[in-house]
Amino acid sequence: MDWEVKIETKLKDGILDPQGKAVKTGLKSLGYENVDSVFVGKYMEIIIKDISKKEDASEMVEDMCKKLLANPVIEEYKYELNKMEG
Amino acid sequence: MDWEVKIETKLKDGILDPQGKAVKTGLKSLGYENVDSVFVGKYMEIIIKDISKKEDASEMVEDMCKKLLANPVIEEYKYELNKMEG
Amino acid sequence: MAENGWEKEGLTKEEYDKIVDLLKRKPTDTELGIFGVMWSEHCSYKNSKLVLKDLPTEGECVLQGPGENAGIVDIGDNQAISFKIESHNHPSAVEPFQGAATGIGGIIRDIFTMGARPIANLNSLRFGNLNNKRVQYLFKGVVAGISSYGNSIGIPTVGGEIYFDDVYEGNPLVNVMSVGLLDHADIATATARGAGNPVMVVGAATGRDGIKGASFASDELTEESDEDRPAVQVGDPFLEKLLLEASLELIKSGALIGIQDMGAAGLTSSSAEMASRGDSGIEIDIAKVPVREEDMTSYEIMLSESQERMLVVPKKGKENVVKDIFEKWGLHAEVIGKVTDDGMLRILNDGNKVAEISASLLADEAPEYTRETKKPEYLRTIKAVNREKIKSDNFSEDLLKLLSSPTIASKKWVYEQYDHMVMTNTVVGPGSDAAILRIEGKNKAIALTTDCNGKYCYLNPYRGGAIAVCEAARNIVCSGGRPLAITDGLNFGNPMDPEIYWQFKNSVQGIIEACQKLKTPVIGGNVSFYNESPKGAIDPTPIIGMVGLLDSISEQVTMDFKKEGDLIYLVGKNIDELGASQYLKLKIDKVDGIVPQLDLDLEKRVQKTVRSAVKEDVIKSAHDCSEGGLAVTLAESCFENGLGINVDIDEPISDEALLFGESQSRIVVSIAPDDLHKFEEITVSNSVPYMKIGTVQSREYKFNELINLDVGEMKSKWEAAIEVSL
Amino acid sequence: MKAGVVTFPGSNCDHDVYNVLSKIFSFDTDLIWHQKRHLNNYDLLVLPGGFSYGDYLRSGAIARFARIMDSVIDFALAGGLVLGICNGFQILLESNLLPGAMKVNDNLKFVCKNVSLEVNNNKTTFTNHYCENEIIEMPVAHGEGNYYIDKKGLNSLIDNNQIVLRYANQSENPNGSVENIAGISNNKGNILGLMPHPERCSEDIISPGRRDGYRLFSSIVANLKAGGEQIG
Ligand SMILES: Nc1ncnc2c1ncn2[C@@H]1O[C@H](COP(=O)(O)OP(=O)(O)O)[C@@H](O)[C@H]1O
Ligand SMILES: [Mg+2]
Repeated sequence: MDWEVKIETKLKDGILDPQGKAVKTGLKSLGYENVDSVFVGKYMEIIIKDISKKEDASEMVEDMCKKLLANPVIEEYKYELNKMEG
Repeated sequence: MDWEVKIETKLKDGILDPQGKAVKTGLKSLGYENVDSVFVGKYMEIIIKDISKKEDASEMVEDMCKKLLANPVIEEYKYELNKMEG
Repeated sequence: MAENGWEKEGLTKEEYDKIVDLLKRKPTDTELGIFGVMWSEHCSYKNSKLVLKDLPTEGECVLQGPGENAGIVDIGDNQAISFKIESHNHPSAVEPFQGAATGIGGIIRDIFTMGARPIANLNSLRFGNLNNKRVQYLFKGVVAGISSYGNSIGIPTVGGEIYFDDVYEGNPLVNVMSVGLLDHADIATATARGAGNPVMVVGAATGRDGIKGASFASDELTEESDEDRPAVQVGDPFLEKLLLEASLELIKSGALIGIQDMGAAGLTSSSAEMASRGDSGIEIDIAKVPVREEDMTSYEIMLSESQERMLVVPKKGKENVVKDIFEKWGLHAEVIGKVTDDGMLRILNDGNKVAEISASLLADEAPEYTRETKKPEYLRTIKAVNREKIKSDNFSEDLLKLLSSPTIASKKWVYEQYDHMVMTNTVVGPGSDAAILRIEGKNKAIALTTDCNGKYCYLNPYRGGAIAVCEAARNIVCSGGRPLAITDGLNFGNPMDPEIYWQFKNSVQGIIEACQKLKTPVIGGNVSFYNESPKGAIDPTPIIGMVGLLDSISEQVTMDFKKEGDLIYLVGKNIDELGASQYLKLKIDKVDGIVPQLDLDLEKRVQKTVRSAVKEDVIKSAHDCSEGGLAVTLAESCFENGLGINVDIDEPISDEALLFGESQSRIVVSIAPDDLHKFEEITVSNSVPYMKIGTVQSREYKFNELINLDVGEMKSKWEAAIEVSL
Repeated sequence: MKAGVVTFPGSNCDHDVYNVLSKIFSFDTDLIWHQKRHLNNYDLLVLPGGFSYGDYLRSGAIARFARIMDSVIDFALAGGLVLGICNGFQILLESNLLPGAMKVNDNLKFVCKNVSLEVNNNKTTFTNHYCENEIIEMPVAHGEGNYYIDKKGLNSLIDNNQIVLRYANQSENPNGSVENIAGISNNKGNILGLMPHPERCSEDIISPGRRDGYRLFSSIVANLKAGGEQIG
């Protein structure tokens, strides 16, 4: 079974997000006055092959996030795991 | 009405993704042999205030993506727009 | 107040009692938090002050000694150089990228608050064994963090040093030095004066990040340190660049009384220190401080270490000048209080008093401790190494191995990630003994270096400290400069441990002795204690950052051999010693034995000789002997131009010591054959030992009958070593 | 001769290029603040290197919308000489004044070193003091210099001789850019964007022996002095 994983990471609450701040300023200066806040993080798409059980795939993704994909000291992550169509 | 927008950008298909490549190598070297492909892009969360109609909010987001948030020459984007609670 | 509230703030019962005694009442929570950070080791130097008192801080060139954000030395033409070194070890151990990045941010603010434009950064790093995965992660992260912040802000990173040794595995060292240029007329100070003058906070809004980072830095790293989240901050180099430009513009405007960056202990220390320096008081209302997060308590606002903020005291009526300048750079400036004449630091929250403490009590009356000292046990057993164990039968192979050991290998992998050319003043960048920067519009230049061999300091703290100063000066001299002054970054373990304190005291003594001899005063520095991990303390690592002056840029010298046929001389003498050398690490995986001798008089004469020869324009290259000894020094001089050597030395010492011993006070120079007599005259008149050791030739590296190698092969091993180990 | 160097918040090579233009080539040079709306009469505009707006999001993306940029675009489209160095090149791409886009360097690392370049087109206003196919040396210093353009775009660049500078070979290519591209011009030839820093190698003292950047500026000067449109 193959799996498609979509992962989003962003800085934890309370940690300064300079990118978000700059993008917000950029959007405002373009005239988007209604923009209230912006956070910028990472988005990843990963395809994992040949794992039969969803739990196993899920555990693997957790693991990858903790070890490499997110920096647990300052970032939090979310992911979505979907079986891939044949 | 306030809106929460979640935007994902990534390089278009067929454009070599150096970050994705590096992350894939990293994951493999950590022993995740089942990883088949990795794409790395950006994830943004934006809060927009005081727009009453969803279509208007949506149009605004389209606009922001095209103009600033993604570079149409190399990137594609997707977004999700949700009304914010209370 | 909770029972034992002082413990939470890192204070002892005795300190708490002293506070009650001084205040003549119990402190409030906010007040106790304020005492906690102000009396932390990081801010108060309570364990080091009495030892540091003896450092020589005066000299002809000194315009500002220790006490301000950074020291200043005169370089003539009414110009001056401000510089200082700062550690960011613990934050970097937990989050290497951001820890190192914010370290750069902090030291740069120290420089521009003096009124100087930062023109160069250096970084001195220590990591564990590069084969270790976690070490690789730390190493890559720290380098990327320095690269990201330094490059973005547009200040060249022109030099530094990196050592790899097991003792730093759990507690890497990240010390960064920043150097700025200013006119005498623009010297600014961090002083609050004149009752009624406004107090303003400028730059970033205050968040909950980094609360109590100062106390974090004053603690040992434990297994739980990863949990110390609030102490980790994310830097914003873009914002800092704006802050830098705006601050320099403000200093030039004449509207300013004093300016201070908010580093450790944020608003608390900046306001208390500014007030205390000016014998004034400060009253601020924290409700007026722009915040990034909701519902922040007064405690949090006072103790936040959010980056990229400054405290500014302009003249009354000039508030708008400040606002306009910062506005132009897209920054906010807010009046949050005023200078008073009662000497108190008074904190209001929306008009209600939450703290009131005498500013000098906070800034100057912190306890001072003389800690117990004890000569370390391990020093009693140190003896000369057993020569039989380290005999070699293949010196060529030894040399190749030394050249590819990470500590000696080229640091190109690192410094190519640093923009070392921006500002277009870099005459000699990383890769030489000292970096050289021209002073724009003038004929003169400055030379910059950092140095310290922690193993020497472990095996002999006193001599190690002195050698660090001498090596720094030697590097300046090899680059054609005259040593001016130093800043010291003193990294040690837990000062409560008498053996550690002994190391500390003795290292400082060594620095003092060498500084006096070489006439290079100490104009500022930093103490970082508690550098320990579960495996134990780091080696004592007192890093010396030195600035030198070249009267004319034409006096610059680089370390690489220039031309086939040039003569190679050694100034100084080879001694039969191998103690503490990298060669031992190679052979027995342990750096042990007796630290190389140091004769300060000889050192001085060696440096004087090379300086005179530079002045007489007879030197074509100069490079001092350091880690790896003479064989490595000669190799390094070959690489840039792909030249070789034919060296023949007849010395009554062992081959191992001749090739790889790390005897001090030695400089290898090359000169044109025509200058032979002129050069020898200079050496003789300085009564310094010297010898002609060989000639420059093409490609082939030949040292006695001991080593015969192709320079190309040596160079590629040396250049690739770090990347290969990653 | 009047030159303008645009300063964005976060620009950090603005003074470097200002110094070269004003002190070495005697341009009457202005630093132009990004919030200005109108430009004076300039013979040359430079978008300098640095990290405008921190290069957050994408390098050059936010700077492209700075207030001054409308005037810069008008100036460029009217045939004015525009030179974009490093971050300036990225801004020109984001503004669509030049085709293509920039990605992060292949090895994800910032790189600062001298590289060898080949002058692929020496017939432009910016390069006619170099010889054809001459190998020159200039420093690079960037984290996002991995130039990308699709096949069609690339063919059109080649057909119109718009590839002005190339990294001399694959091993000199510090970022993985397509076809070793280091600098391109627009079709008309009045706009040049390049990743290397000519202002860092225009003086002997900081770039001994090789002042290969000098000739880029001297080409511009010669063309301006000759007057008229020297468009390659
Ligand atoms: N972290 C670093 N950042 C920048 N340059 C470095 C760094 N580490 C080493 N270098 C450079 O590499 C060269 C060799 O360093 P080192 O072996 O410590 O020199 P020395 O023994 O002469 O003091 C120096 O020019 C130094 O500036
Ligand atoms: Mg040296």
